[in-house]
Amino acid sequence: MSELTLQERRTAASVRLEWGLVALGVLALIAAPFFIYPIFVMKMLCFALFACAFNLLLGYTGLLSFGHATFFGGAAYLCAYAVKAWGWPPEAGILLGMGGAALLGLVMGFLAIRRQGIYFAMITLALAQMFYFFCVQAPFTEGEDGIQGVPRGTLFGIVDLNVTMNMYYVVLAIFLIGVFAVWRIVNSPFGMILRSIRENENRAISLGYSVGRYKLAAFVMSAALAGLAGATKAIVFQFATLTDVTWQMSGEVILMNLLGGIGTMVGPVVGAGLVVGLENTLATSGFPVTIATGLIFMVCVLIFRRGIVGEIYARWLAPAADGGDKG
Amino acid sequence: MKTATAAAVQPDGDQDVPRVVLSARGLRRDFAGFVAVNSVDLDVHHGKIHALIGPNGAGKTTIFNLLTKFLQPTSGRIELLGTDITRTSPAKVARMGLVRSFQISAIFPHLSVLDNVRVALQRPSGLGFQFWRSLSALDELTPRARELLGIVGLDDAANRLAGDLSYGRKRVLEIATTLALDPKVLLLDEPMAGMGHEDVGTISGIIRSLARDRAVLMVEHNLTVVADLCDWITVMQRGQVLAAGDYATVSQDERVRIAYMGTEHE
Amino acid sequence: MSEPLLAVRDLHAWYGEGHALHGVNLDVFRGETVTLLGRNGVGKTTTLRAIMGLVRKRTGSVVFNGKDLIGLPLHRVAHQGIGFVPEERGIFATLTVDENLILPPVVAKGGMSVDEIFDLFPNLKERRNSPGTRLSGGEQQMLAIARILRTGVQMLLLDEPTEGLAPVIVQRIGELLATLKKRGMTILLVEQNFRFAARIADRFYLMEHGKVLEGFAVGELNVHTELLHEVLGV
Amino acid sequence: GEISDGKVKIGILNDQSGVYADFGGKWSVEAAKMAVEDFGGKVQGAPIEIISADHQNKPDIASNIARQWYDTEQVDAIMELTTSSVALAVQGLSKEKKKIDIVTGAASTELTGKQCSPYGFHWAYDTHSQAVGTGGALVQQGGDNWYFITVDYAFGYSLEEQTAKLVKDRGGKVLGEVRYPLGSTDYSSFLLQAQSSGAKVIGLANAGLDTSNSIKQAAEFGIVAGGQRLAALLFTLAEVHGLGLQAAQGVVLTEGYYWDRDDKSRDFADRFFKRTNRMPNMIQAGTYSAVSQYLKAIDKAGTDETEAVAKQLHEMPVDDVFTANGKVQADGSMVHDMYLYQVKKPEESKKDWDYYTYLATIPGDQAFMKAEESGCPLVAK
Amino acid sequence: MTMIFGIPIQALLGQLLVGLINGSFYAMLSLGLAVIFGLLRIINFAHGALYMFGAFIGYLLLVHLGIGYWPALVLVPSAVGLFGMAVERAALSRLYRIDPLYGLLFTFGMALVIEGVFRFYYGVSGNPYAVPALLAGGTNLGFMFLPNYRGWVVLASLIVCIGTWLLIEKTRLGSYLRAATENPELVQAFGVNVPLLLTLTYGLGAALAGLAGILAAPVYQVSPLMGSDLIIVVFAVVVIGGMGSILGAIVTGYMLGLAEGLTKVFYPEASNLVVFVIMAIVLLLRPAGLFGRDA
Ligand SMILES: Nc1ncnc2c1ncn2[C@@H]1O[C@H](COP(=O)(O)OP(=O)(O)OP(=O)(O)O)[C@@H](O)[C@H]1O
Ligand SMILES: Nc1ncnc2c1ncn2[C@@H]1O[C@H](COP(=O)(O)OP(=O)(O)OP(=O)(O)O)[C@@H](O)[C@H]1O
Ligand SMILES: [Mg+2]
Ligand SMILES: [Mg+2]
Repeated sequence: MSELTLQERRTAASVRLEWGLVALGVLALIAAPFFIYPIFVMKMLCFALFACAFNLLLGYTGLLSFGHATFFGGAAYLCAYAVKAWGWPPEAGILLGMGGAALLGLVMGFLAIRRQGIYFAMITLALAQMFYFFCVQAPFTEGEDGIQGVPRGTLFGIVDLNVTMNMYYVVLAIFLIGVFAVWRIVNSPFGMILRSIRENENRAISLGYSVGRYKLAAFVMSAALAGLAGATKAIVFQFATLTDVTWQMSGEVILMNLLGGIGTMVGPVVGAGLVVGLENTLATSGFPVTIATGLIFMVCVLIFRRGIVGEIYARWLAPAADGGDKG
Repeated sequence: MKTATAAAVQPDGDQDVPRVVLSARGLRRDFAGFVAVNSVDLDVHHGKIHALIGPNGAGKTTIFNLLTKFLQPTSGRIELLGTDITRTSPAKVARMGLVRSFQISAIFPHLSVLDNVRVALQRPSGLGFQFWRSLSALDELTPRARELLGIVGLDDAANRLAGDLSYGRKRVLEIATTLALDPKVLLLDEPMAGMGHEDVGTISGIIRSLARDRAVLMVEHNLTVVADLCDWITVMQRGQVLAAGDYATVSQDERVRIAYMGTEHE
Repeated sequence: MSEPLLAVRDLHAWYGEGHALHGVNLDVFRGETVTLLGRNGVGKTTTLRAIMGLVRKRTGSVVFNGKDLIGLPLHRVAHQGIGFVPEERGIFATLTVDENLILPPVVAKGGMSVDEIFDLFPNLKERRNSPGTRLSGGEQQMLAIARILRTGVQMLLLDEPTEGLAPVIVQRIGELLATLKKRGMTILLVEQNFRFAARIADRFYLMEHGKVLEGFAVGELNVHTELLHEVLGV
Repeated sequence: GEISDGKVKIGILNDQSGVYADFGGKWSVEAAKMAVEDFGGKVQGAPIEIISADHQNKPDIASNIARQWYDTEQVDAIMELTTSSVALAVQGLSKEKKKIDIVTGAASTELTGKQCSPYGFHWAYDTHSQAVGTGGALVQQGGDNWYFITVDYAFGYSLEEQTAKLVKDRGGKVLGEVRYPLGSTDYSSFLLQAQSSGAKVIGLANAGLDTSNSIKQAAEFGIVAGGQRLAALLFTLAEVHGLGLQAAQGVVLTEGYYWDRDDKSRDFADRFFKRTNRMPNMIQAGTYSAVSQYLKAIDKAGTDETEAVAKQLHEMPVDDVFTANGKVQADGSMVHDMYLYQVKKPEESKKDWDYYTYLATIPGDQAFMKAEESGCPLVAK
Repeated sequence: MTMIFGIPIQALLGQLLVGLINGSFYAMLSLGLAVIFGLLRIINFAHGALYMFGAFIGYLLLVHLGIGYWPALVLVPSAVGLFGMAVERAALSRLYRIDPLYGLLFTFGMALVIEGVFRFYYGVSGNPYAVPALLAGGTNLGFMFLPNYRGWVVLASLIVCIGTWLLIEKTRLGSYLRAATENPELVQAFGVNVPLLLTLTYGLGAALAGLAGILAAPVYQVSPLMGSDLIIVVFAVVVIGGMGSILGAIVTGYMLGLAEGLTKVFYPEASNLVVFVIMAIVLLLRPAGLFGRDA
């Protein structure tokens, strides 16, 4: 590498540590199902992928979508329906979910992209609420009950997903591929343009970039990856429900990002793990879930403002951590 | 009428027939009942530096916005290199070679200085949408970026965050970014504002050399610079063209003196 | 004229970790117009901002009218009688020109009335109901100065007030500053336009690398041409 | 031994923080613990343990918890299961995992219908019993034309549908219905529509806070004073208590249990009150009954093995504080008498929690669907 | 009888009136939210919780101290306002300089905690709060029976909304606040005590929520859940009205009540959706909302 930009130097300073941690993380995930309840880890992985997909948009493009549940839940419904009603194999179901999410993303993005900031968020929210309404009313979603008992099937006709460990490693693979995709997109020439649009949109236009198209492309990519996460979740839990298309779900993924650290690669994963873990532990603890969650958010905002990972970056890894305090 | 003179009075014995690269006819823009620009005709020639001056609020920036399509004209017609761009998107116009700088400096504050320039180089190189390649794909742009930074004297700051530069150096950076696009027509909105004397000299030099094979339209209040640099001057007042000509002509114009230059300027 | 109205001693300021001022010392006496000169990025703006308290991280002393401003909450500073016109003008987009104009609270008697101000800047009067940031760059600069004139402060901190202004307006502002000076206003000016500064200033401070390099009166200009040339390129 | 993992572990899974948290909530957990204590804390020599979780009314959360309980916590049976979507999801899972579930908190007849399970039981009430109870009784009393205010999801529909069918079967008429989204807070618009329909009875096909708010606002708009009757199709003591007699007076409702019914029920209620400071409703008492019966079944079967226990549950009669003459049908439905009550006027109430006037008993075989009609594939034709 | 779309006009009038009553709550709540957002750039997700808090304080005052509705009308907003000010001082004031998202997250957490605590102690089925004797009963308007209390709600909310609007738009205070949202440091450098101003503003917004809460207590069950779903609707109202536009929030609040009222007649299933449909349409056509000045 002949020239190091500032960004790259920052990374260079911590790159070995970071890669080391990532490798450690992957190893931990490979070993995890032997120590932790695998279904729980799979849930974390699905949400972590969802959070990463969202981060692609918020952290690296500066677009705050308040409607991402549409893609997550929409893909889950599509996949669950295709697999259950039409007897599609799981891989086809997941791809369909992902494609459907991308399509929904295209429509929502197309409408929302002309607006900025909070207005962008609000249009996505409004459209997501309409999609929610559709899901409540449409017969195929089976209303409150959701699509239950989705068969896991056999992947490519060989891997029996009913075996928990098989399912686990498939989910892990999907997760890793998804996260790699986000990483690649962010650290690509395209990602560079996204970043500059986030920084100064007018300037990017005057440099000749059709900003709308870049944003839309990022939006669709993020939607597709969110869909991948949602469809996978539907297969894992054999379930697609309204929960996944509510605005609270859109909110939850924002929280995961904020907790973990916006604009960092690992942050959303940590955030998702934390939120999911918390929900799980507290559900059976007798302590009111909401109070604990609320307190954690408050404390995080006051103390770990950049999110947990963002804060670690900022304090120990680099003075000029990117993105932690802006959105 | 003014344009006719413009063509006729082209100075110097340039071999080239002076080529109009950007022209506007009957340009008008209203803001909620207020007419900011009113029936303005303008021709910008290849190889020339054209100044747009006038008192504050005369509509200069608005004209820039209209020409670069950041604003839609209420009426009128704009042509760039013989193509009608009256209804074209700003990004498209930029790709066609009409690039502007902003009055308030426009950079990407959280990118490094080098990356600021590379982002600009990225577009013509077609690397914009490549989301599957690694960032090192951009390394091929680095030498050119360095070169451009060298031209404006920012090579020592290549790795600093652009946002940490002082105001003046930010403007210089903006010019470097603009250069990266190798534009055919360059619109500069007060490029010297907020700059020290030495920098003014540097920038003047850069602009002069740039104008050799492209057209430059600039807004500038520093009359010394205008006198020194510009081949042709359009003076605006209250949205309209008040006078046009070379510096000598314009500066003798009584109306211009009253409306703009003041009494002190010789 | 024994006690300076504003005395800055060993003023240091930081942006995050970046050390921007390295011990600035300067005095401004009552009724005087003093100009800070220096190339881009030497810390002129920072000096003004640090005096006002807009740069949080600062050490040293800033004594105004016998009172140390360091340690005073930001909103108390103006009430000591200092007005600030920032480089980026700070016009409020959500306020109309009128509202922008009457925004800063009057801190003492003796300020100009709105009518007087409109006489001085007829452009503003014409656009008084537009949102502030819809004004052209130059109009915004006028508004930024105009609104401070209402407040009755004894001292003005002006950061590049002529930047981006048409020569007629620059001339007008020159006259305005002269008028203010006659009325006894004390002015600390940051200016790139040396010719403009030379015409109205009583004294100069030349800054470099976050420090004051040299101070001299207008009469000593010719003595320092060498230095000015070297540092500023004039 | 005979008892898997050396202990019997029962999971109480319900809403402990959401709209139905008073319906069963943590008080159901308390009732389950009472059942265990009353049983002596041990069955077949093995300790009995109760664990509980809050499913927040989300079927996916519920099925995750249930799965985790079955997979890693050695839970033998899951009970309560407020909200139909949750109950259906968990029952599906339990069937797959061959585990017993006893639903006391959900209403859907699907549980013992198309989606019935050989190991699934439906205890306290269902939409059918509510429809027959409240709907049937009111038609009999001359309330022969109805207007429904229905919450817009499966539970609301089936409650409305079954009641409407009954009303029509018995010669009544349905003048109209309005379906509103779950969680609405203002019902005045719907109440006005119901009012102007001129119907004699306004049927509230909803539950929980929704019902409370509709009743409260009906009082405000003078609906009952204007001569119309309010039939709350699913309303229990807990909500009446929350609403207060002032607003709730006159409402007709059906419950499978009322604390002041007989000595047995009063005795249980008193003990329950000492622990929780409130009287149990049919969900909580039903949970007590379900846990007790399950333990008895294990005791009788001599093992906690699912098939064996399910067989006992199907065979054993139910006779406890909840009901004296319950029996379990092949579809898993526990058939028992239901009671029609009217909420007292404030001045009629003699003591705390004295809320109901008894109107009628609906015999079990009328209140609940016959196994053959249920559509449950397990029922041999 | 005259009919519109198959509905007698009288009935429709009744429905519109009922819509207007709901609109009163929307208006008051969105007003508070708009004040807070417009001036502090904080999306106060705790607004619904503060509203619930207000209703609960009213209820607790009645039950434990025997303090009735009329004194509560003053005490409750003051208490919620003070609580808001304390929160602003202790926490929110540290969040102004950063992305509004953090304010949102914090207030969201706060809402969860407030709601959670009340849920924990009071359950969810709610507690009754009687209509004050003075306003009990109703008036027959010919086309409908209007509970007197609801008439009072409309009146009270109109007074409060107009009063607040005048305070903010027509006084110097308003321009301070608006300027302070753009560039708080500069306003402070002009000599305005911005931190105090912001504290008071949040207090005012919270007090408005509390007031709406006590006004709502006799209408709805006083339940910990009463505010939780409201926030998103009220926020949509603010956006439709134009963020930061006080007038916009008020007018849109009433309008939404009406629109919702009509939906409840013609397509009741969608009555929760209508606000989002309106929001999407408005934002696509008028990016800055109905009353917003475009950025
Ligand atoms: N978006 C807008 N809405 C309303 N009025 C506007 C808008 N943009 C510009 N104006 C008005 O149009 C006039 C021309 O403004 P413009 O910015 O073009 O002036 P200018 O010649 O560039 O002045 P300066 O030299 O001070 O920058 C000004 O009076 C300004 O207030
Ligand atoms: N907000 C900031 N954050 C970090 N560094 C800053 C910031 N503002 C200024 N600096 C740095 O502080 C130094 C002094 O800047 P300052 O703006 O005071 O210079 P100046 O003399 O006013 O220059 P100019 O004439 O360009 O306005 C510069 O090196 C600049 O890069
Ligand atoms: Mg301009
Ligand atoms: Mg400066």
